[in-house]
Amino acid sequence: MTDSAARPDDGRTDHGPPVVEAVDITKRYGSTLALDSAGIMIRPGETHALVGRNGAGKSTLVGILTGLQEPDGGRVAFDGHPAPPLADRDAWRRRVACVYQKSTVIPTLSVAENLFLNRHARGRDRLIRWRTVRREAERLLREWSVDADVDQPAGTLTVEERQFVEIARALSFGARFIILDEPTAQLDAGGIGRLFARIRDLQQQGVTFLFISHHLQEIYEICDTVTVFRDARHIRTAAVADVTPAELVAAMTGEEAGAGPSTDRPAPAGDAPELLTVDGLVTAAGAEASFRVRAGEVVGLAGGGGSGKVDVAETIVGLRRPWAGAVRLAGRVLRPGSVRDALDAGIGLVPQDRHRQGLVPMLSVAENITMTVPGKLRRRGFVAPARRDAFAGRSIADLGIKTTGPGQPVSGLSGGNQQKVVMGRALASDPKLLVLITPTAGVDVRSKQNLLAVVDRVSAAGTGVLIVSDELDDLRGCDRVLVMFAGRVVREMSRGWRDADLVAAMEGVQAEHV
Amino acid sequence: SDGKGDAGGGGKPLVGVDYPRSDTDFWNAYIKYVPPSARELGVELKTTNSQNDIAALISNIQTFISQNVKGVVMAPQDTAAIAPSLQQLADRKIPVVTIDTRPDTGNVFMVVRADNRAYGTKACQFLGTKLGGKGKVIMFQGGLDSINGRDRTESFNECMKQNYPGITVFGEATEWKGDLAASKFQTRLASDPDIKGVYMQSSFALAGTLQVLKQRNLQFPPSDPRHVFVVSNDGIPEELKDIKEGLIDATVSQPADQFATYGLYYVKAAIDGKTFAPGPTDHGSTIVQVRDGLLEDQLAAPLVTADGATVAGQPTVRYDDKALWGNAS
Amino acid sequence: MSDTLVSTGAPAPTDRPTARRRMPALARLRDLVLVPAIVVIAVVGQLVNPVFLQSDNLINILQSMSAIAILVLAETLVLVTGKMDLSLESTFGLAPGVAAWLVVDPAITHGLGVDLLAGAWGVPVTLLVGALVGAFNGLLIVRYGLNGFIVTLGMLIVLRGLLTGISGGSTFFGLPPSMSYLGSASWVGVPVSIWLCLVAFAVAVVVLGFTAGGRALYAIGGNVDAARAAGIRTDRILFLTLVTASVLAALAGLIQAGRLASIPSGQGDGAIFQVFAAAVIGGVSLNGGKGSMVGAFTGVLLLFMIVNVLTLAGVPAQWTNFLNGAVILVALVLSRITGGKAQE
Amino acid sequence: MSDTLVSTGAPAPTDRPTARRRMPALARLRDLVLVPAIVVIAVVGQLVNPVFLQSDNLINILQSMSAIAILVLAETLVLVTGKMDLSLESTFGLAPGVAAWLVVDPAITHGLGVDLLAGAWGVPVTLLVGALVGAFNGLLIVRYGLNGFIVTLGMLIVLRGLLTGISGGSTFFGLPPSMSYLGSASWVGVPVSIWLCLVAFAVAVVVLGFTAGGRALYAIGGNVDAARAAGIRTDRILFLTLVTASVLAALAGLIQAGRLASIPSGQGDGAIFQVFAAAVIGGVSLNGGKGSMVGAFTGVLLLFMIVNVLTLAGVPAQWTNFLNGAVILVALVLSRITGGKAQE
Ligand SMILES: Nc1ncnc2c1ncn2[C@@H]1O[C@H](COP(=O)(O)OP(=O)(O)OP(=O)(O)O)[C@@H](O)[C@H]1O
Ligand SMILES: Nc1ncnc2c1ncn2[C@@H]1O[C@H](COP(=O)(O)OP(=O)(O)OP(=O)(O)O)[C@@H](O)[C@H]1O
Ligand SMILES: [Mg+2]
Ligand SMILES: [Mg+2]
Repeated sequence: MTDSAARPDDGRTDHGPPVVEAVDITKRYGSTLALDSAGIMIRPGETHALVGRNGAGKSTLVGILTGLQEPDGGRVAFDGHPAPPLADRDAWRRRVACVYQKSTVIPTLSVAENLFLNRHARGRDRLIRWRTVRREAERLLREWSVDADVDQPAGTLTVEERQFVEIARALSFGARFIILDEPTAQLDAGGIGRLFARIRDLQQQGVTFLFISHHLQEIYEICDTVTVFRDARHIRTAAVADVTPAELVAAMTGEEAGAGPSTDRPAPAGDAPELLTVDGLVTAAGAEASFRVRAGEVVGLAGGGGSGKVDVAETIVGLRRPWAGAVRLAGRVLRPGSVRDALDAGIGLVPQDRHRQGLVPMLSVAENITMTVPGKLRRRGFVAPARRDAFAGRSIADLGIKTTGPGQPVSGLSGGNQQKVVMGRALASDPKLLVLITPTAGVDVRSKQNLLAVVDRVSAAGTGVLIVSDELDDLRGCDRVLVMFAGRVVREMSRGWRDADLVAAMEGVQAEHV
Repeated sequence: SDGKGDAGGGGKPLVGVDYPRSDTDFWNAYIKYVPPSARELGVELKTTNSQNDIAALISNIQTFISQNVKGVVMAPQDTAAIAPSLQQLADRKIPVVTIDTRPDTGNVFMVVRADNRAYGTKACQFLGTKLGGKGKVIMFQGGLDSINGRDRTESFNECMKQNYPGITVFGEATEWKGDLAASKFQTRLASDPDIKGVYMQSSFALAGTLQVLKQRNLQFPPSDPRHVFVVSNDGIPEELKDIKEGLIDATVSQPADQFATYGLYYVKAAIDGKTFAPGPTDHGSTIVQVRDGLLEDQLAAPLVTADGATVAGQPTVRYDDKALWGNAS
Repeated sequence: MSDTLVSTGAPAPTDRPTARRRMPALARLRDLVLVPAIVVIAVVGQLVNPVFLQSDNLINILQSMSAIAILVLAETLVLVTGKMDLSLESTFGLAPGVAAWLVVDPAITHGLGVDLLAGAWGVPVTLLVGALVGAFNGLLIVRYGLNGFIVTLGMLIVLRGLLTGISGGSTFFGLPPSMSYLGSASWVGVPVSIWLCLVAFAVAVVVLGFTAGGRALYAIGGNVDAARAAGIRTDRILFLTLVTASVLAALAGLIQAGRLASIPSGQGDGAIFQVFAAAVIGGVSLNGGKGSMVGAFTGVLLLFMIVNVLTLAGVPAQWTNFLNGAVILVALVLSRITGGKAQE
Repeated sequence: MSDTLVSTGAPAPTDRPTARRRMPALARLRDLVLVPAIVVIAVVGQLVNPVFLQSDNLINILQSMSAIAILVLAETLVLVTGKMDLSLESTFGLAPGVAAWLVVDPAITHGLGVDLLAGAWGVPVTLLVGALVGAFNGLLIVRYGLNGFIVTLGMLIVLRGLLTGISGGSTFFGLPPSMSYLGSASWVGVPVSIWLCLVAFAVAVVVLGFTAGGRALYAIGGNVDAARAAGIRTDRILFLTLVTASVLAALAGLIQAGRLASIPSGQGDGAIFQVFAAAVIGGVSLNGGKGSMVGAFTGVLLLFMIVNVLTLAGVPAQWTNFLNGAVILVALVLSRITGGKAQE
């Protein structure tokens, strides 16, 4: 079914002027060149994929194509006509609808209002008709099978529900051209399925899409054409059918696709000591788990949205206070709800959301990496900047962080490199146990491989690793995978599991039924 | 300001004058009178403004010292806090004249002030007489942190208790703010509509008070038995006008002009090496020794009324008396 | 179409949705969170002094709060967009002050004023000065992207200094009738300023709740990038909000001037603390995107009722400030606690 | 080239690094962004009045700013963590006020004070009151998660009222020598308060730059969740910061009290505006995570130099406020513009 060649798209292209054409676009943010004479041309009716590594300039192009950003150079044309002036937001919105990568949900406003922001139903007196707005919103949410009260503030929605609000809003304009910037990054398999079904519907009606994702299989699933950006430049555009995944990766990274991390990492010794013991843990939100991780073992904790996996992991590392149960690390009982104690005991953490919990953007790479280990930098009681930079320099080298130096503020790094800084921070304390929560979310293919290679390396040195994720690629290297569903560990799968089994387990389907 | 001509020469002595604040009518009048007085007396001026901030005053005195002034005139609104600065000035043999307030400790060449306690007493006697010793009176106190305000409050209350025990006094703290005074007046009128007298400790509450009276239809000519008696304090032109129109009945004219004139006069005298002794002066006031080594020229601060008649045995001045600084153009 | 997938999708845990669904009703109630406090103060007031609930006294409370209430309304508009305008307290004094300076006759007022314009110009000039101050703030904040707190803190100092400068620190008396009308006249026994204040709040409730422009303020305050992405002309609206707020502050200053029949050069000094306290007690968030006009109104009302009760109770002068502050602090804390989420 | 992600020490693309590498140096320079302005003011001052650069006058400037400077230091600590403490201006007066109330003898001071403790207790009581105020703020802000602006706004009003209450609005004088020592004594010809202020800033520079605790303040201010996830005890540090800031404010109040040999009940009134202006001009961000002690110091210095020059220039009394405000506004705007990013 991922065979795009089988799809009847031959007749859809090459009719009339391109829906949008951007030529020679250059965009600078301070000293960063985000786009360097890059361009794209999207034909009516096609679904055009845009791929590239983190920081390649994809979202910047989206900003320019939707009139949020003014390019420093170059031009944009819709249907052969020059783009409207930036100030005329309505004209832009008539031409293109967009799901941005950054959330555009306004948390303080109700779900209904978010869906109809700036286009409320109004009466003849120009006043807003809230009843109509609410009814329309309910209809829209039902269409997307989102079970949420339209009156509640959007801030109370789950990440996934929020993403659906964004998608529902963008798709409800009736626009003929829709841009989706990593719409699937926050969705689980079920959600992605619903989105794709809807996209196919609209494709049938001749709607044009620009689709951005780091999941290459999705490109093959629904796109016709693919454009690759690398280092702010346009690299190549081709029919999806004409490029192999390996070629795509090569175009994105600028080198031949190497073999991914070897999956034949030796299993930990059978007599490896028990490292992490989770006994009868009940989280504040009600999820339950009991399991063990041995030294050198890589354990996956999988589950779909709302399965409670993140909840369990965050409780283990002390970010949340448990309801009941105990966590021990190498025999030491961790103080509930204390991150400090967990770190002291030897846990290294990559939190779920790097922007929220992982980084202090204004501080330097070095400060971020060494944040967990002030004790290692001290000389006569004071932090020695030279020592800090040297320490950070080693992490930068080990993890291959692309930075101008340890003194650069992390806000200046690209997403993948920021994620590596978070990894560096987790490793700084030479942890006995590494807890990685969705470590590769929003990270490009190559960076993903590199991060997972780090996992292999540290586990070989005897560190236990707990990977909390719903991405099969993340879990593939695990010795065991625990699958959670609805707040319980429902299955344990040892190495060599089949993808289908794991997906089924995550979706709460018994293996026998598959 | 106009100290040119022989600046730098030994002709005109350089005197530093610190203005206490520039946001009230009274002190603005004072500020206006200083330069002409200086011209008349032949002193060169350095002026600063301490914006009612005692810390700024102290710093300003430092700049005076840096600029080698020969004498200082100031009006410290906080009488406790200037002791260290007075000591410094004394060490450098720079004579000081304080205006309006008397330092709590430390000596100065002369204190030029009007007796703030007398203001309260005068207002009390006027209202007591007019009300015939009974009824209700509201008093708009200034800021609690003002020594002058507290003097006026205490003397007014004491005088009332002693001489007119039949009069009830509502004291309202207002932080020298007209809007606060107006709303407290309104509140008080709601609970006690039979208030017959108002004492405001400064003209800050003037217009608001009249407005409240007008709104509640309580503005009657002084001859009318329903008249509410209003006593203000400061002697600014607006008050004199209101007395003329029968809107208020009396005010205490603080001698803003004499504060300026005699502050500079005494400092010049000190520079010239003159000395003074207790006793009556040539300008109708009396110098008293308030404590060992501290002389005070207590300028007359007359009560101004519509008719200039004697009240409770004390003389008053008619509103249109040319001698009042508020009537000078 | 998507139903095939939904059936296998995880049903959300059972108790969460109901727990969440109760929220919106609460959110609407939040506007009225101060009503119990107001009732308590009213009861205490009545016990302290039976005058409290007489119409005379109630009108007095409303009248004394009307100018500040409009200032609170103005600040609420700005706060909802996620900005702050500290300079409103200075505009409150400066705008009518400049008008008075231009219209009053120095012959009557002992040299104050320049008598450039006829008295009828007083009101338009006041509003114009307000608009100019707002436009200047807007220019620096919206056009040049400077921090609002900083700009308006500077403006607060400058505008106050400007009023002291042109007035020489004295009080403007002898205002023309047009300028004192709003603050002193009455309609059907109720002061015009009260009508004006109530109408202003009613209009604000409708504008904020039921017009695209009003909702845009909330959107901007909630997430300015998202608002821009949704096609809201954020810069223009922010600019207009700042101008409107300053014009309202000028109007409030005019009411105050009329009430006192004069403009002291310190008019509005320190009022911004009171304004913020009222808005915040009333549930307006300092982070933008949250707050209602009804809440803001109850906030001012509560503050002025407290002062009124303290006055009627005849609390010793030196303790009034402390008691007033303590009640405000308690109200602030309670309003945040009952207002649901703590941190905002 | 740019793709060699794993290879050790990969030098990044050719032209970007040089451009970027200038950043950290710039960041350090940003601490000194006010130095040109200070030089300009000094030159202007010298032209206006040759007294300006005399050591006498310079010591005067430093001495008059020392108390406020320590207040700015305290506020900077709080601002770096992303909070605000408005109540510092009240603690500045209240803490020494309470101490004076407890130690001064009513026999000397016309009935003021209760003479409960010996004079030597003055200093410890002052600092203790500061600590208690800070702890109360901390309790409400950190423990109960209330908004710092709101809590400290309420506290500002209450604490000021409390001082008025115990002093009856009068000034405390007749302070014991221990309480006036810091503000009045001199060492090697330079007032102790100047030494104290300079030492306090030097210590703060070291603490903020070179201790784990100090860096934690920046981490908390930059992203509190990330700091917590990195094992920083954010609550404890925030609490300690608020307590430290209040103790410093008490200390500053003590210096002021010693300098004035008395404590007016309005001590510190309105100082918070000046404190914020100084911190912000000095490059401290109101959003937390940014700002240096050197910058904050230059901010206060600039403000006090301006006032000094205006004083020496003999500007007409009613225009000093305006000019002072205008210079502050210009400085605020310039410091934001030269400080690089506009919106913060
Ligand atoms: N507002 C901004 N200010 C400064 N730099 C920016 C800004 N937006 C983007 N950049 C920089 O521009 C470059 C391109 O960013 P962009 O967001 O377009 O990448 P992307 O391809 O969308 O990456 P990702 O896959 O991580 O979403 C990056 O180096 C980024 O750091
Ligand atoms: N009842 C609840 N109340 C508050 N927060 C909750 C509740 N349930 C879950 N959360 C939080 O929401 C976030 C996501 O929830 P959860 O851990 O249950 O899902 P997940 O398995 O991580 O799924 P996803 O892949 O969508 O992140 C977590 O931070 C979790 O702690
Ligand atoms: Mg992107
Ligand atoms: Mg989740």
